[in-house]
Amino acid sequence: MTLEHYLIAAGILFCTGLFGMIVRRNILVIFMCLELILASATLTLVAFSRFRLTSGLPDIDAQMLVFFVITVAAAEVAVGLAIIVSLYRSTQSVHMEDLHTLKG
Amino acid sequence: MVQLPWLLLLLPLATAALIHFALGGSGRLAAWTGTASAFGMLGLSVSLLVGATAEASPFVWLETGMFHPDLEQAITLSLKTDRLALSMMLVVTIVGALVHLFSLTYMAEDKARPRYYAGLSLFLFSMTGIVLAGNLFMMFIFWELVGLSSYLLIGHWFTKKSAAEASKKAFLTNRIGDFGFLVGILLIWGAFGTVDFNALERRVDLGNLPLTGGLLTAGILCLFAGAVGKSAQFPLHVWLPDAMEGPTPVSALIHAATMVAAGVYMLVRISFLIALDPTAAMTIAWIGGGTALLAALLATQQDDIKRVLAYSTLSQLGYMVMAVGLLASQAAYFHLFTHAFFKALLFLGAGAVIYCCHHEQNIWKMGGLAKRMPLTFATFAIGTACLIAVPYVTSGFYSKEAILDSAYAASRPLFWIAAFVALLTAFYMTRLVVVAFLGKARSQYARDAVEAPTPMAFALTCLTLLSIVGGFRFFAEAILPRGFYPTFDSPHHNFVMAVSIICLLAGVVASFLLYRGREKDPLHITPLRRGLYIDDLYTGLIRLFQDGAAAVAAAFDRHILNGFFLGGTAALTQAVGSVFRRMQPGSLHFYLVLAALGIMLLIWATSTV
Amino acid sequence: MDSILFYLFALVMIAFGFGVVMNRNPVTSAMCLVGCFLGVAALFIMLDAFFIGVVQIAVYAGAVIVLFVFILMLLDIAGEKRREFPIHAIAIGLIVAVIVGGQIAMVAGSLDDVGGKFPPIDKAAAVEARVERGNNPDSTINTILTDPKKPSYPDVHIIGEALFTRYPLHLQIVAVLLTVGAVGVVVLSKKRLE
Amino acid sequence: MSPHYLEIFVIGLALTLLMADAFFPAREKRVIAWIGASGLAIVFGLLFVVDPAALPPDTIAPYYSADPHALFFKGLALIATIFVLLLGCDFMPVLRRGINGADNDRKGGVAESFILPLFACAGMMWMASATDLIFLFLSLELVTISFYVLVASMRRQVGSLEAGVKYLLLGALSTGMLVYGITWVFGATGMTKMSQLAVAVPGMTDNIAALTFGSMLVLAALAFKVGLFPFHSWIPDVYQGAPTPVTAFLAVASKAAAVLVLARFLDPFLNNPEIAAKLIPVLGVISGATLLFGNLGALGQYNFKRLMAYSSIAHAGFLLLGILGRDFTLVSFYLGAYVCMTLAAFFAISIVRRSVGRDDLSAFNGLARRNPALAFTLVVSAASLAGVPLTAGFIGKFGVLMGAVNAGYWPLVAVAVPAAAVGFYYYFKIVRHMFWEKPDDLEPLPVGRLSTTALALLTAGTLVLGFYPRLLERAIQDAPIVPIPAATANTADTP
Repeated sequence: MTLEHYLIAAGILFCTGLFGMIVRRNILVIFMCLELILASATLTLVAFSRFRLTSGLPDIDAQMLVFFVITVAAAEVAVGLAIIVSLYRSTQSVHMEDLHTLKG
Repeated sequence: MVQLPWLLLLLPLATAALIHFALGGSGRLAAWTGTASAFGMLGLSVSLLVGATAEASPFVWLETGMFHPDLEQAITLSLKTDRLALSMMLVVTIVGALVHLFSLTYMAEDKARPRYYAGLSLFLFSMTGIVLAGNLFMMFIFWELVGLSSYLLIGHWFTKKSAAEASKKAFLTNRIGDFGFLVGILLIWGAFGTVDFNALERRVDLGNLPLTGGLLTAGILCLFAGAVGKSAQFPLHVWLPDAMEGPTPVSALIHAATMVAAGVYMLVRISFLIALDPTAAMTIAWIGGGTALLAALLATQQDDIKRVLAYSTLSQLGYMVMAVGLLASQAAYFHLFTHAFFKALLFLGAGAVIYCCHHEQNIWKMGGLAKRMPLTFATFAIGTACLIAVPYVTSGFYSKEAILDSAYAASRPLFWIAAFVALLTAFYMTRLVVVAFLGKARSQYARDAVEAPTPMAFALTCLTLLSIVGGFRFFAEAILPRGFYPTFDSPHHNFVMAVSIICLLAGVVASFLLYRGREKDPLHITPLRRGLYIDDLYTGLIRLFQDGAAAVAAAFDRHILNGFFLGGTAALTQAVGSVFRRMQPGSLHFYLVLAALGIMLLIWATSTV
Repeated sequence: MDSILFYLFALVMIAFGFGVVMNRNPVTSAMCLVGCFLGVAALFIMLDAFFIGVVQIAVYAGAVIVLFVFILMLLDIAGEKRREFPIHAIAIGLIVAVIVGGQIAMVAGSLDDVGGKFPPIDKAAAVEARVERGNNPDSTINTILTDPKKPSYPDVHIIGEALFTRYPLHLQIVAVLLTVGAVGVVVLSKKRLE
Repeated sequence: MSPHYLEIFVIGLALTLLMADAFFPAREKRVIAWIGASGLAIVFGLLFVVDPAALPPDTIAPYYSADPHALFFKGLALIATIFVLLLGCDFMPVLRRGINGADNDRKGGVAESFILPLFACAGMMWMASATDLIFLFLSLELVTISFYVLVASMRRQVGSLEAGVKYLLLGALSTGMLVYGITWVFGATGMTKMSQLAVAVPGMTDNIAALTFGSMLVLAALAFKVGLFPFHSWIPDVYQGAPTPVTAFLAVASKAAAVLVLARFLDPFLNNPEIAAKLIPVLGVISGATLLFGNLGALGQYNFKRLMAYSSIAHAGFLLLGILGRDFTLVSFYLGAYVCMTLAAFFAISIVRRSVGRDDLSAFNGLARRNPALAFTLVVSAASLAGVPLTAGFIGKFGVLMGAVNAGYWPLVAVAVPAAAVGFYYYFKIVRHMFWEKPDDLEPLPVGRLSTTALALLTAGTLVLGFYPRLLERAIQDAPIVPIPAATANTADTP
């Protein structure tokens, strides 16, 4: 397997996330799609880390970044879901069409 | 060691601060402080002119390293105290001091006198800044400040809606010109790497021209745009007549003698640049000539005494700008110099009339004032004589001849326009004098009018003297820069003079015959009364622009992007067809799509392998 | 063998990723997300990133997805399925996805070492480099690295070492960040605030 | 003292206040804001005594820098946070209503609105110092997550929650772009440290496509934070919906930190001729479009907060122009000026909102008669935002234009100057409402002592910087935008 295989697999996942972000209207699902984008980024990163050995071992800086990204994403999901739940409590909807309080 | 030029600049600022912060409660004290400071400035500028050391060390304001790493030059607040600046300073301070004196009585009953005098001092500060500015950048800053103080003074009676509107109009119109000015300064900076007058002139003298062709024309015209705004040239002339809503002494100071002349002064300062580019120069000349003609035409149909004078100011400024464009900036400056005195005189005379007629400004409600206010009449008549250029005895004659001479030499069409403007000037000024001062009184106020009080009369007398001697060689040559006083030795001088005298006589006689003994205006040309509808056009355009820009921005948001991609209003949905029918506008969705498209375009634009 | 596994897991990842996008029911979407993350984790492990793979499963599949499903249950949003998938959005989505995907493929293809084979881990070189940098030759990591009986390298140890010796401030920021997250969730969802 | 203690002090302060709030339930939460603001003021004082050379060389220095730019921006973040806390004090009744809903007599619930900004402040200070992409990512996320909570914190108001969701989704997208972009930059170079990138990237000829790709994704992510077209779209909605102090915080501090990071990140790429050839036109187009969109969009706005949102987009365009002109000293000055004038405007908004109950422009009708001093400060701030000479905003705009002229970006100047001119029009609209429109009631509008002091300071700052810009110019020392520590070559990159 070459680096390109991994990069392209991750790239397809990235595009899937982007695609989902555009077609879906459910805020929760869009949030999931954004997680797909993050997962694709981490996969790319790990692939680079493994294929670019530094003194014989996978690059540790990249793996650290992956580790931090996963942690941060978890915190982001927690806060994000709290906001979405609060929104649902006041509007009874998680659809984007129902967000129309703020406009020009 | 106090450097006198800096003192001259900072004295009015200190006065303004003192009046604003400490003397806000006492109108009387504020008035006397302001007047004393104005006379102090007059003293300073006289002493500078007669030989006190005018050296002023520059003050580094911004290291340009912050702006321009390649040039080891700083933007300085430097003063240029050559003869041009000092003579202009003399004009500004003389008129300023006399206007202060005049205001002592004119504004005596005003409740907001501290604000008024603080405004006047602030204005004098800004004007001094423009005159003494050593570079374009500094000039621009004071240019803006002068706009601000003029805005405050026009809107002095801001509770009056028309005054508030007029001040707003003046401010906004000036901004348009100022933006041109700023672009011009940027262009000059970008090309020459400096905006210092001395350095620029040195560059031009050495023939070192980084700016050529269309760019040079554009740069000069951009700088000229500043003058168009400030000196109220067509098409930005509309603010000046409205600015007459301000107190009359303010009109005399700002809108006749000094601020509006600042545009011309600036053009004279950069005349070495204008001379480089014939296209720009010709454009300037034609705009000046056009303004002169337009304003003179409009002036013939005004009923408000101040508006007549305002249009006449416009017309005279047009003369000056035309002269600058014809590369006769000496003549332009000489006319600026003489015009300042007699136009201030006319405005103050009008102020005296208005004051004595209980703020009546319509000339058709005056009449017969010559008998009741003989001194005012006499001074006003002399001022008029100067403006219409009565030969040999008035200052206006010398300066106008200088301009006509240069026009004849440079451009025949402009010469004939100028001559026709001279005829119109004689016509409308005679009309003004005949209607307002001669004949019978046509209102109670006019019947009850009495002679102006002493400080006013004193100010008028001083200005009358200056209006007469201002054109004489012994006086003018003592003040003006060397070579600015015209020589009148051109071969066609006699012809030019004959034309101007014929125009003068024709205008005076026609007007006298037409208006003598009339009760109301026999001529009624609506387009001229309405300022050729230029104002209405602008109002419409502004409304169109404001609504249009808002509509375009909103439509871009709602229809083009939102609508095209996501469906929007019903109309668009119909137009695009069934594809978009089921969709609803979802703005968050739109933002996400916009972002995704943005990312796509960014990647696409840059990472093509 | 490796390539079969790669294609299998990549397929799992992408198919479930697509499932997240295309399912009308958000709960199914969440379940697909689990499948997708399992695929990602498997690829991590194929790339010798064992620790990251486990974290991916534990944090994502274990915690994040549970959170999602929990919220979905709580909100009960089954009634709104019909409004999804307008055709024009699919069109734009496809355009964006195809162009971005094409660019990614092109960029990936332009990397200088993209065609290289899967490089074997060189433990001896690693030990040498570590010792050269002043690392104690008998430290735990070096001992494990030099032990020929261990088939893979000790990535948990190495990550741990890096985390606590070279990334202590990062770790603290993460701690602060998690605190902020916790405070934020409380602020946003507590019924009554004192 | 090592500079990295500054953030630790701020975090310590925040955690202490968090604990204090839990254990000692004070009825009056104002105290928390006061302690927070004074604590930050002390940290600001410490800025002048820290010694950048004292950074621990192995654990901190490789990814943390205390160069003059970082210190300047730390100061900016601290000042902005202090003023935001004071603004929050003033805005407390509205906040309380938004957080507690109809339950009006409850006094609690607002403490977190004063504590979370401290965390965000620490995050921004870290951002200013970040010279490592991982560190940058973490500090940026700390700021972002704090802002998610802050924006949505008035949870009884749909507007605030809606703003929160919009910010959340677009923010999460930008996080994804940031990580993916960093990934590709790493993939192309094998480096995550900006100081190494600054050395390596300018001379690189391999992997240019991947490098450009990565830098574009990071640019997109940072463009979200700064508010550049076409990633600006969240700004008007979020600014309008968020609580006013949070809006001010977003507009000022978050933007400032993101601008510094953007400049730092882009610098190596702009130094590589091959990448710069692709990057500069794109940045130019973005800057021009942002200027146009911000200024034209502002024309039609009648809500003051939305107007400020578009104005902030327009300023983002100018800031990018400054970055393109490669004179970061100037961008710093611009930001310093921007902080002063924008905060003053938001103070005025919050005062009016509190007493009138709206933040439409019409709420400002006749303000000149109701409170001349407040009207004056707003005039100064509007003038400065518009770029009237002798205000700080003028120097900033003029300098940026100058930089663009010097760099020869004439088409951009041709866009920027009319855009600035249009700016005059809509800022003047504010002045018109205050001076010429008739107010609904003529009651004098009271301003608390705290706001008066804050407004006086901000207005004085705007004017002083306009009259004597060298004051700030001296604070911003000219230094390379990406600091390259001498020790970089020796520090360990691998385990």
